[in-house]
Amino acid sequence: MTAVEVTVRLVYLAAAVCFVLGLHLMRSPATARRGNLLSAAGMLAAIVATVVLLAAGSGGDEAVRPLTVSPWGWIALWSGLAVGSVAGLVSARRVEMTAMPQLVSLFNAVGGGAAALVAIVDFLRVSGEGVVTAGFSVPVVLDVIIGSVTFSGSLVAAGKLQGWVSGAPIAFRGSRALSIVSAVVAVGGGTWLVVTPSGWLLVAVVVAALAFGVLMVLPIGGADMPVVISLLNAFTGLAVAMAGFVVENQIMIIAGALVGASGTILTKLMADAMNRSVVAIMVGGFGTGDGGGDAGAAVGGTEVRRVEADDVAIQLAYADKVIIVPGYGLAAAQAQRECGELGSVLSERGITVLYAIHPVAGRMPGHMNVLLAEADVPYTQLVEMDDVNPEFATCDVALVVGANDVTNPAARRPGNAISGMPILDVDKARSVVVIKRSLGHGYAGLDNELYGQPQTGMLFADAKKGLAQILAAVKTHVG
Amino acid sequence: MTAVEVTVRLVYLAAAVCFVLGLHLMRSPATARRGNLLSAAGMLAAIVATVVLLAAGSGGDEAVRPLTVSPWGWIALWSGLAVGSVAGLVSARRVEMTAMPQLVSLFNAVGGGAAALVAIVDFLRVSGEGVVTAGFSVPVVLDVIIGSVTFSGSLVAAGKLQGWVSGAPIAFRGSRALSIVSAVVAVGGGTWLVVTPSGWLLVAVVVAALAFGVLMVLPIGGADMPVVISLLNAFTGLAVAMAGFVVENQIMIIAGALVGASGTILTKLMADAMNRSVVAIMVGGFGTGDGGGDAGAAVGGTEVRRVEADDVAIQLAYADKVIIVPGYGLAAAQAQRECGELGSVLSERGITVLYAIHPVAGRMPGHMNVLLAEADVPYTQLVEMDDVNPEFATCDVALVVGANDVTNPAARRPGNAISGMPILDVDKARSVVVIKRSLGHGYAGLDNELYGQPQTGMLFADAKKGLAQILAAVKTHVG
Amino acid sequence: MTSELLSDLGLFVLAVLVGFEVISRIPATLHTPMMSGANAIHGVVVVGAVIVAGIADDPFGYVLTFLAAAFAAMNVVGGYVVTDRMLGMFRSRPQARPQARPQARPQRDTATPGTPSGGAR
Amino acid sequence: MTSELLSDLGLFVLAVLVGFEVISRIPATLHTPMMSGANAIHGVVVVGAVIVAGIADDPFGYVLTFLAAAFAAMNVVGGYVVTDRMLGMFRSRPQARPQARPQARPQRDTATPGTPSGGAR
Ligand SMILES: NC(=O)c1ccc[n+]([C@@H]2O[C@H](COP(=O)([O-])OP(=O)(O)OC[C@H]3O[C@@H](n4cnc5c(N)ncnc54)[C@H](OP(=O)(O)O)[C@@H]3O)[C@@H](O)[C@H]2O)c1
Ligand SMILES: NC(=O)c1ccc[n+]([C@@H]2O[C@H](COP(=O)([O-])OP(=O)(O)OC[C@H]3O[C@@H](n4cnc5c(N)ncnc54)[C@H](OP(=O)(O)O)[C@@H]3O)[C@@H](O)[C@H]2O)c1
Repeated sequence: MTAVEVTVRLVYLAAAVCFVLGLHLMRSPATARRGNLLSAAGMLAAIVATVVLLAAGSGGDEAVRPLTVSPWGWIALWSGLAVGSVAGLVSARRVEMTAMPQLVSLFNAVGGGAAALVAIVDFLRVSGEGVVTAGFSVPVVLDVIIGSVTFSGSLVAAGKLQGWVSGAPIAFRGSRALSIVSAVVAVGGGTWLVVTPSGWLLVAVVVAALAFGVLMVLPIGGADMPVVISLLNAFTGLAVAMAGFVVENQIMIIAGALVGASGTILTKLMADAMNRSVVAIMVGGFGTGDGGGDAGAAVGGTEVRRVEADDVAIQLAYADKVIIVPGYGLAAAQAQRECGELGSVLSERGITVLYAIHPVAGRMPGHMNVLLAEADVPYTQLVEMDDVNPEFATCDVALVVGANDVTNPAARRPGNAISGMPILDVDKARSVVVIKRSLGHGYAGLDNELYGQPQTGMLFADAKKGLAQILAAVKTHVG
Repeated sequence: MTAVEVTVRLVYLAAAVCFVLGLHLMRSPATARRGNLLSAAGMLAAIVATVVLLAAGSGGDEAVRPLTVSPWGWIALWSGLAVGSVAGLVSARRVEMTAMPQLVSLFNAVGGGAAALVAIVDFLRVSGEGVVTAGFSVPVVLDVIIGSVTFSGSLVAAGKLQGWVSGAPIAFRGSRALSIVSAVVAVGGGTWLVVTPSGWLLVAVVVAALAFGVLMVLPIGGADMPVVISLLNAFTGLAVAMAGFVVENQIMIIAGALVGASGTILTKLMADAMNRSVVAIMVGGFGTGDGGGDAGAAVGGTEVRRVEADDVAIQLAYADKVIIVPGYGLAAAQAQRECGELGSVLSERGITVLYAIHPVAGRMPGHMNVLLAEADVPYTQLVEMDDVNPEFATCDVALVVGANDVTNPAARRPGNAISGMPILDVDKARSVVVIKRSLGHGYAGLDNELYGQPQTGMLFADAKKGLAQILAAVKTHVG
Repeated sequence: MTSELLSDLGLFVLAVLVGFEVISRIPATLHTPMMSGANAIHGVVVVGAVIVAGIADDPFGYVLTFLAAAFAAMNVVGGYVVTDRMLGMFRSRPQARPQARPQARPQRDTATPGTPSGGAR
Repeated sequence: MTSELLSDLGLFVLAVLVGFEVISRIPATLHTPMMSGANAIHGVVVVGAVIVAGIADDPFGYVLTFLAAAFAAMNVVGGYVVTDRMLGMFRSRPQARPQARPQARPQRDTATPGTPSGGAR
């Protein structure tokens, strides 16, 4: 090995350490940002080292076939990097915080696509040279299949969340059969490819895998997308690791495996928090999109008590302790700033304000934290479910903003869609105010018994407008 | 690579996974035992695979020098394995739970010694063949130095704990200078060895490292030994990893690195819990051995209140909630069974009994847990410091058994040896009973202000006898 | 199986173990940034794109190189920037708020008006 | 540096990372069993002893082989057995104890005798 090669390998190792430490530091809010920067620094080092390696004219598998970049190669590379970087930078800067999941999904798509392309290019060259071993073709096939599935699947997922594709589960006659066929073709073709390498077979595998990605994600409800995205994130990691095996590059293997494993655990954590299994989600479950509607429905026949913004404002202003329970509606209405401002106005009056953070409130894990953090809510006020539940008994007002399922006492009973899901004990509060537009259902499509209880008052309004009214009223009534 | 070699490598990988999962499972008491078995299974597989590899006549570095075992080699190997296994088995089965640390230390010693021997044998052969590269000699030197230091150091540590060597810090005139000289010789000789490989130099390095191990551990007080043992445990891991580099064996590299890293963290956790730094301990600090004595001393001039076993029994029998605070004295007196029995008798009377577990109570982390678990105390009653501290305010009697420093309110003030060490808030209890033999000091050599406080009663007795008396009295007084 | 492949497999397996261990027990608060951070890390595929540039030697290859580079760069740059943006929101404001008034709570039945409008819908 | 050495170095570094991650945040209760478990794992040096048996080819070598094998075997066997013994003590007894009587506490001043003997020493 040349000195450059050795150095590059050592840089790769250092980069791997950076990635792991970076993820490690992300376990605490106080150090998370530093962790991300460390990870980015490692990434930069790895990329620069690779460019130097190529420029030095070495590298490649065991220097049997040293890599040299032609002028056109450099042009293609640099222009690609430039275009991609700008696209990534702009979209990352511009995205609304509520649109995070679809952007991450888009990044998954392109990552998976890039991994597949790497394998395709290397396969075409090696098969041209006519020496394809199983140790080479197996990772090629795995990379191409996983990468392609991730590419198309992530695009569909992003489309669903963005509203370009219907969020409702989409299934047409024979769609399940078709998805099975495409899976069989991809896997069968891949196996065949290992036995008899051929370019056309590779194309067939890619097409089948792309089709499978689409067909896999289409029938899943929009509300389940975050779990799907997390899973596809892990897939991309795996694809990248396989690409690493294809081009015999250690940092790709290590980083890909790291993401594959950590992504898998994250996916499981998310699914657990929703009391569902990953398998059930992927096979297509009760997720029914984010349907609004049926505003007139009464809760199980019971009548509900309406309240107005002024009432709520006075109740809040004279409380000792207020717990705000944000939910998906807060995100949908983009009402986080109003919410944070209300909280800080109340805090300034000496009222203890807590935000009750249910792990699956909203549509992605930590959704509420991210939103409220954006609205400058100090994270000491964000209290996780297990810690905040005992607090409800001693709070004067629980203000539920666009949350539904995570407050539904029906979860404590068996026999319904959310049975067993841990919920926030909002019904233990002395007084409850719920801000939502109607008596419409949440993600699970259930009536919420909380709304019919005597201590609960309903403020029917869009979350942003409702909060703004309350805020104004608080300021007026209690100069 | 032959099929056998490939299989062995795959078995090694599986073994590595077993080790990691084993350690992972040890993070919870419910799965810890299974974790240890899994780890042992991986170990067995790795060993068997290696034997098969050797029997098949391959292995060794890149098959350049295939390994074959001569009949005498097999005899030496099997007889060594048999002798070692029996010794390990018998000592592990026979050891008293209180003698755990010295046994672990002994295992460290032999592990480190074995690692050093591996490097020595391979070095002698390779240097005989005359082709010593730095990639080979550097790990040899590291292995030999670390292994030898661990060997002699661990033996001294075990001897101190067992009482064969005085537990007090031992320092003679010039001992510090001598330890510096031996370190310099070991490192300097090692460096020289890398430049000009020679067998005699190796002997010099070994001798110097052995001397350094002894001189490093001698001046450390017996009470600090657990931290030292944990550190030597990590060292042995490192030595084994280096031995893995020497003989180019992946499972030794992986497992050694695993232990090196996890042992380092454990050492730090232990030292942190004692509010000291590892460096301070290694350089020799205030550890003064487990001195008993000065029974007549009054606490800072104050008088203390004596109580008798009968009083204590009645107090306990009519309490609602009792917190038992075990300390080093419990271990020293081997009084865990009496303690557990008292607890369960009280429990049976419907009294809430908790055991307050301070992280550094005793002489090794988790010492109290292990002892009490041995006495069949259900681990739900063992409550860690942070959780139990709020309970003292609502408990009727806190029964302190042979604990001293971990209950000393002086830790809350700056300016003394235990300042800043977190303590158990025993002084918040309505009534406190302390069982110890005298007003003798604990590990830190400080008076305990708790003893002078009005709610505290002292029962001067050996912990085992005192508890037995109380137990008898409880049974008599409250049939 | 070559020795290299076995070593690489070893790296893969160990990296998987690190991945499992590093994630366990993170606060739910950080699930989304964590997902995003992991997403950025698989942007390491940009290294693969660079290598592909050294492999490609015909127009088709250059096109694929361009695509791979663009895709990978978007992943890596976007991934890190968006994660940083998210995490930047987690700073805690220096705020000296009186944390819970010391148990001097007024009779709440008088303080809280009786939520007058109780009209059924 | 050879490619093998680099790969081995990679394994070493990743194993170190796994070691760091796997230990963080274990309950203090298990520190000692954990130390003992880790101790048993470095008994893997027995693999080295086996390899040494394949290297040794003179009486001195055989003696060292014997020593290395005995040391290593003692470490590995003793390590696992003692860890298992320790952990075996952590079983929780099935015990239906009335966990804290429901707040029916007697007047403790009458129930607890006033610790009579208060003699100073
Ligand atoms: N966090 C995750 O990772 C994740 C992922 C997938 C699924 N889920 C699921 O999502 C649910 C989350 O529970 P959740 O309580 O947060 O939400 P939810 O149960 O889905 O309810 C959200 C409520 O917000 C209201 N809403 C919608 N737009 C609004 C607006 N502009 N202004 C005011 N209110 C509005 C809706 O009622 P109106 O129509 O009456 O206004 C709806 O009932 C759980 O069932 C969970 O399992 C979570
Ligand atoms: N756990 C660890 O990892 C570790 C490691 C190293 C050092 N340490 C240090 O050790 C200390 C532990 O605190 P601790 O409260 O458990 O112990 P301690 O402060 O060392 O006190 C132990 C007490 O037990 C009494 N005692 C000794 N033998 C006895 C017997 N047979 N019967 C009854 N009592 C007996 C002694 O008093 P009498 O002589 O009057 O009986 C002594 O005061 C801390 O300072 C800690 O930093 C801990």
